Amino acid sequence: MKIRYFAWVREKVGVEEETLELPADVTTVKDLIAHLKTLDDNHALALADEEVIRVALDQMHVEPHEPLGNTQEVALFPPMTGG
Amino acid sequence: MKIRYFAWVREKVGVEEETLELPADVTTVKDLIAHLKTLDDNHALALADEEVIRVALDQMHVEPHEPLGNTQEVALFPPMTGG
Amino acid sequence: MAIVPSVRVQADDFNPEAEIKKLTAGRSDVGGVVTFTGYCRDEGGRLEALELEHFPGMAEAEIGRIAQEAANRWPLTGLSVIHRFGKIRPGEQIVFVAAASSHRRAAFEASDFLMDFLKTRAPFWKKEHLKEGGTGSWVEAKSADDADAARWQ
Amino acid sequence: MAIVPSVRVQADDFNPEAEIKKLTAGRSDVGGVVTFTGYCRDEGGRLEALELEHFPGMAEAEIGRIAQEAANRWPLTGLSVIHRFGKIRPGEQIVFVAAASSHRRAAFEASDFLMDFLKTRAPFWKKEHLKEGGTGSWVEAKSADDADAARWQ
Repeated sequence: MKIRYFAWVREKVGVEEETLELPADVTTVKDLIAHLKTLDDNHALALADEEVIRVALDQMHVEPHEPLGNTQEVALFPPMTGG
Repeated sequence: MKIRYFAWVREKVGVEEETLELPADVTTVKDLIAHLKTLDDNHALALADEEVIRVALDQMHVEPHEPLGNTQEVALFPPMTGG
Repeated sequence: MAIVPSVRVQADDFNPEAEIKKLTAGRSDVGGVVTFTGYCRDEGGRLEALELEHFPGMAEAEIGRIAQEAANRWPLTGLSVIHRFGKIRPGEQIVFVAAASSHRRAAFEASDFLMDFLKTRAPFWKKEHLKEGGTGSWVEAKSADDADAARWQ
Repeated sequence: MAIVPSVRVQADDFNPEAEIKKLTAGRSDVGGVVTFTGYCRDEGGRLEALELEHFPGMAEAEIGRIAQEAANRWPLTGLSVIHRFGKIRPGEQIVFVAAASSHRRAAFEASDFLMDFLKTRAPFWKKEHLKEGGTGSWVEAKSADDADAARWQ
């Protein structure tokens, strides 16, 4: 699965995107974030405050309980500040 | 006192403005309208529906109970439809 | 301190872009500008033109009072109002409001407020000129406009 | 039937007047156009520029969804949204919304709604470049923006 990061999440993780094989028990957005935090210190730091992390599955905003299903691309980012 | 009329009030009265000597007992806007209605049929028709007549004293909107005081110019007109 | 609004009552057309520029040129403290431009509609093809009668002097004074109230009520960096009079054809501009602020909500609310009170307090009256049948009737005031204005009290 | 909004996400600057013209040219059924233009402020002289990062593809798609919701909710005759990305200096334009309608309240509400949801749902992030001290921090989301967006539910 392709994972993309934006803004300070991207800066803290240290990469713009990465493609990962996920364990079979990672089925929801919440599972995914928990899994990413185990990868290394950068991921753990970037995703430490789960409350503020926003998630899009295939370019649609979703809540953390959402199942990953057939998602091709997950994006993780801070609250948006456009406009 | 100078009286000015606008829009359909002007059309019905038949003049844009007129200068009138007012009887001493005409002291409020309401008195003035009642007095104007006695002048002729045109005035009576133009001011028949007092509920819709709007009044400005020296270019300030006022309510019918307002005293005329030292007013130089009274304007009578229908509800406004600008904007 | 509240800014001093710009108010113009004129027969000539106007250029919204030029008005926006006046509120923003050379400034870096403006966060947002909200504009409202009102146009003459043809009312389903019925209308040849609107004739806008106004009360010269009072029109400027009353719009000035409404604009100053908006400037006192919201933290604006600039406020412009233009209202035309005379014969205006379908598709042409009638009225313009622009409110600038460092806060977007202030700019939205001030321009919305201004339009509601222009409709109900500025001394202008619209008469219809019809395509068929010459001069039509005076446009009637809408109770919806009074209701809109009452929202701000 | 709801109109199809125009949505553009671009690095280039834009011209509000040209956008308004697209919504009104050759038409006589438009009663009013409300625009909002958002500018980069210098934050009291601190700021050299804002760097706007965005999620290409999703930015267009999400703004399109918000705009379509506005078009379904209010009787609009036209709706345009432009959002810039990249480095933007104080005084420059960042974002633009224009809503046209035969009803002024619809135009006001639709543009107000659109700005609230652009702020909270469009995938853009602002980073400050400071005059002194190089790259500053990421702009933090404001809870006031969430509160503004919640008004529409």
